[in-house]
Amino acid sequence: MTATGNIDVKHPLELDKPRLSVKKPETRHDRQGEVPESERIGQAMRHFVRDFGRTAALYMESCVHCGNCADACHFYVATGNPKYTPIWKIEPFKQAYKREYGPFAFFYRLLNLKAKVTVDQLQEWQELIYDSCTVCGRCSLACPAAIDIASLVSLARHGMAEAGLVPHELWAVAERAEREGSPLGATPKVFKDRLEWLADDYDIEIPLDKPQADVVCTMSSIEIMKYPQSIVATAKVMNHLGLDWTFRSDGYEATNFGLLSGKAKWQRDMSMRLIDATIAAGAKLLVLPECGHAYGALRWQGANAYGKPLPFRVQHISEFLAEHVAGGRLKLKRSGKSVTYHDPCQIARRGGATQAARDVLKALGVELHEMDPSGDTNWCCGGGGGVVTIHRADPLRYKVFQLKMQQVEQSLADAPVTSCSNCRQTFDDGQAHFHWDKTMHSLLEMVADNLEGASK
Amino acid sequence: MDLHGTVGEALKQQGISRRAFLKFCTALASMMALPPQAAAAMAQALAKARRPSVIWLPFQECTGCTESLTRSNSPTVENMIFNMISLDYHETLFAAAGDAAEAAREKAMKDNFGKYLLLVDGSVATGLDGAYSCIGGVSNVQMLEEAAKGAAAIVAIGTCAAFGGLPKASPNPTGAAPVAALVRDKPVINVSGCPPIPVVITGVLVHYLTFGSLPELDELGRPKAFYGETIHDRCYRRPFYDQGKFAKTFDDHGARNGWCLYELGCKGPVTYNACATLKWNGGTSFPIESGHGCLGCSEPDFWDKGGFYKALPTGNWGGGKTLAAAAAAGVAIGAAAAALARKRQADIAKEK
Amino acid sequence: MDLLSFARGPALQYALIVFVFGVLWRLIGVFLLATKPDYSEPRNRASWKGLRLIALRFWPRREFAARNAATHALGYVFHVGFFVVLLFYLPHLLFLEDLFKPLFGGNLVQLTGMSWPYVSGGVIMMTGAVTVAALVALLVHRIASPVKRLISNFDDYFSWLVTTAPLVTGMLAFAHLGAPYQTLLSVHILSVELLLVWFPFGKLMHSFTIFVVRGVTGMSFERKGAAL
Amino acid sequence: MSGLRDIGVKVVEPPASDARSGNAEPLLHEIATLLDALLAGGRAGSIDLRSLPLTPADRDYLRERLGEGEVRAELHALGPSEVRETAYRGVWWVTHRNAAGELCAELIEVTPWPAILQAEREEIEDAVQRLRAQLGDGAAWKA
Repeated sequence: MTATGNIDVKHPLELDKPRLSVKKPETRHDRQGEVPESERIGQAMRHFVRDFGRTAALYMESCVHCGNCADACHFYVATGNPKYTPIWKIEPFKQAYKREYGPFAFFYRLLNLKAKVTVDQLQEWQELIYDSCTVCGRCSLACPAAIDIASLVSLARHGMAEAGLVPHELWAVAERAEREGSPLGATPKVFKDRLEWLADDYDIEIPLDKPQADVVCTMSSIEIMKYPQSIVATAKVMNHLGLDWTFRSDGYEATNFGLLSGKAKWQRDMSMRLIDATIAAGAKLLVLPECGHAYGALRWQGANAYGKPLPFRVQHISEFLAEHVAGGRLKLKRSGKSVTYHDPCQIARRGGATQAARDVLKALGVELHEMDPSGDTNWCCGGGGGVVTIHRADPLRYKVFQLKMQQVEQSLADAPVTSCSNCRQTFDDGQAHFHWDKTMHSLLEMVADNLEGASK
Repeated sequence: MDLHGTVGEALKQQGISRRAFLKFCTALASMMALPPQAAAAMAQALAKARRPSVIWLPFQECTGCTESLTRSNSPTVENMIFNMISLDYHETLFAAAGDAAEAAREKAMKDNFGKYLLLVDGSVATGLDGAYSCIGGVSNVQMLEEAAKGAAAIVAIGTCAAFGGLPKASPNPTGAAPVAALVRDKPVINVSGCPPIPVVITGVLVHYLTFGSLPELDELGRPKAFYGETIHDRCYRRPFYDQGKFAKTFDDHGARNGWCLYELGCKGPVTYNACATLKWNGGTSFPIESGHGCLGCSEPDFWDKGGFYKALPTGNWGGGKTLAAAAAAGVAIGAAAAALARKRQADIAKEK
Repeated sequence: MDLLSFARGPALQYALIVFVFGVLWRLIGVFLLATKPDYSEPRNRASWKGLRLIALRFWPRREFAARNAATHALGYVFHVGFFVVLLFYLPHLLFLEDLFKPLFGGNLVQLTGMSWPYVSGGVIMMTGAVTVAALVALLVHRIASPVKRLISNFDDYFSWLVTTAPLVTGMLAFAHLGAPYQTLLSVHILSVELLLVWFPFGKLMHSFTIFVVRGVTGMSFERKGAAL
Repeated sequence: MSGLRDIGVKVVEPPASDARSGNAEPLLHEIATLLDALLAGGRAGSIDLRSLPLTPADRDYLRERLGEGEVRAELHALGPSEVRETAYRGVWWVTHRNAAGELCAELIEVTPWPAILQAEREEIEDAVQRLRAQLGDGAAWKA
């Protein structure tokens, strides 16, 4: 691992652009560590096999190569290039599965029916596994055999990460997050300073590190560094509801670049920070911020990292708001604006919380124009799964973003709203690139701006 | 009676008029599906043809074929043949017996060496080098070899002679073998069937006598004129097969209405013979018409094809036990493969 | 032992052995692999309701239906046609009945008293023709479509062959074209045996795994409340 | 001995066996062409009815259309045979039955005089010898 000192020199952050990431490198280092090729591939195979379970094996055995998943994937639909066919993205891993782990593995090795996977092959596939897959899961809905292709891509990333084959920028931010606690430089100290600055500026109380609290809130570094208003909005809503809540400097970063890069160990570390902090605060609820993969990482995989059921509930902010709206505790002024809602994939399609945001929007009394398609089969914004951090993927991402722009235009709504800061950042980058007149808004901020009645 | 004059003279001596003979040829031409004009040509050629000497060798046979050929109360077209040929040896039909019969046979074979027609009825017992079946101390195998040497052509009458028939059915204790298996250097016409249709035997002999050559044979050596098509193709119940109307049992509604007997084991589709067109007992009927499925008797090893009442498509694949064993083996190897994979996984996990 | 007796006898026996052995080997080899429990708090406790995905995924969602309507249509024409030919033609029924006799201990018709319906040979021939046409169209599509050509391998093309061969040879046998009936019937039975032998090692296994996978995915999605 | 009719099995002819199969009409045309051939080259022709798929209705239709002629001859050799001239000269309907009365051949012959009726030269030679012998005149007629 590179010495901490020169990490900032080697991978300087670029936080002044619409899209926060590491600066565009002159020469790309898409390969980590100086390890001989055989060792690198050995690591990949060992870790690929280690995490393999019965379900993934079943998926590897069931594909009939019908090609339906291609038509569901925005990368194929936007480019028409067959290499972006979702099931093709895991071809080397299916090859490895048959050789190393399947029921006929012995004979596949003996008769060499499937060639051994090579580093060059994985290197070539890096672009397919990372740049052109936001792990949005749309292909999984289109597959007639119901193979959850998205889960296989995440699994494939485990092998890639262990082989040290993560794209330059994604690796840099992931490594920074593991070491500093935040991928984009929002270290605990920076976080603490910002909270104090925001509390003064907006004359609002933002508790930090209360020894005991019912609710622990968290933030994504994109919000901390680019959309601080979301922090203020969270505070406003929590205080309005009169809840006993706090941020925790030992567990505030909701993003999980271990998950996005495929480094399983880091993913566990990042999740455990939030879990330990919440347990330390004795809270009964952990509220995840407006972030997509954070929800998947903690809501659905956090307990498995912890090894047993979590002693507290986990909610995405949109679920939290919807619950309080339904409970009548959260009254909102009717804003009447015409809006269209962009469903973050990890919350709606992958997370199952599609309805929450719509309940909140109904309470806000907005004129909702649904995009077509939307909800569980929405088109992905193209920036998720770490793709937005990779400069090499930009041309591809802009092509895919056009699908989204068309959808928003066709919805005839004034403004798009979403509940994921990474989508929001992707929209901002797209807006800047295409000089588009539509600006993405945050659901949380809309709620915070339209709170009804005095805060309790 | 001059045994070896022309066929015409023989007929005249027996008081058979030319008109009767022309009528016989017309009927035969129609049965052999030859063009009508061929009848006149046949009559002339046959009349002038030398009256062949015919030797009928009975080996392991049940005399069913002889019965089929000769049984008739009045002189019918079928058995006219006997007036045309000089049957020099037939164990059952001969008045003579013992040495006299054997002497007649040897004399005929010597006199007409190379010109007589050898008719074999029954399969040849090769077990215990022929000891299972002998005539006058001479084993079938030797007798066939000896007789075949001087034969112009050999006609194997019946499935036993043609393919081994019942004696050859497993376990084939006597080592029964078809004629064609033992006689390789002479043309053998297989007139299979158990028994074959009389007119088929007559047709083959007349064809040989008239044209002096073998009729066109299929790959099993059977004349195509009679064995060119399957019973199924010419069966009058075929429309019921095509409509999917099948009899389920021998006396159900379907059977009473003459529906197809496929489900009751009929082997019509895989049996080549002329029963459906020429029919039996002078055109009265044939097995299917009388309500029973075809047994496939003109096909080799028809006894060992899995049973007359077992429907054609059913395989005989040895029952469930072998499959149960295969299933157990599959589960075992599957479990082993999975265990191996889990062990590798555990080892890797321990490494970290 | 002529070809037909070989095809109906030992060849059928060994094909069935390889089939049963291979299928169980592969299924058990996958089912007994390690699996980790999911400790996350389920959104829906009754995850078994997710099993409805087994039926749901027979028909594409609205958003995906338009784009590969051809593949879906041809796929269904082939599958429905194939099973109609297999399960509604008397000789096939007699064959299957004899095949499953050891399993059910006797003739199904007598045991259950119900008799399975079947249609005439002519209808089966027409169905077979339509099925083969669909199969050929699917093969052309697999070669023509850039996506399918890229992801297709030997298994796809060979499995196509072993699926089409029984249909074609079966129709030839029925029409009694080109060779003596025994030969045609033997070739038909041998082509079915080729299918049985290849079945466990290729993609034909999807006829078993597809229901399991849909069930597994359905339950895990239902547990999360995610759309099926 | 009970007849076939008493057995429960009711043998059903395949459907549509009484209707006409439409094969009769073309035969009339063929007979016409055979007549032309006869007049032009003098070649006799004949049609074997048993080898054609004719239903009983076809036969009746054919018999009706061909009508009756002036000659009806009966032949007794190996069973009865019948030669009937149709309404069209040169067209004869010949039916052969064997000793058991079963139909073994049925033809339509197009010829001035059916061969079956003619006496063969050899048989005429025999006849003259036998006649002379009967008449006691020993001189046999020399060919």
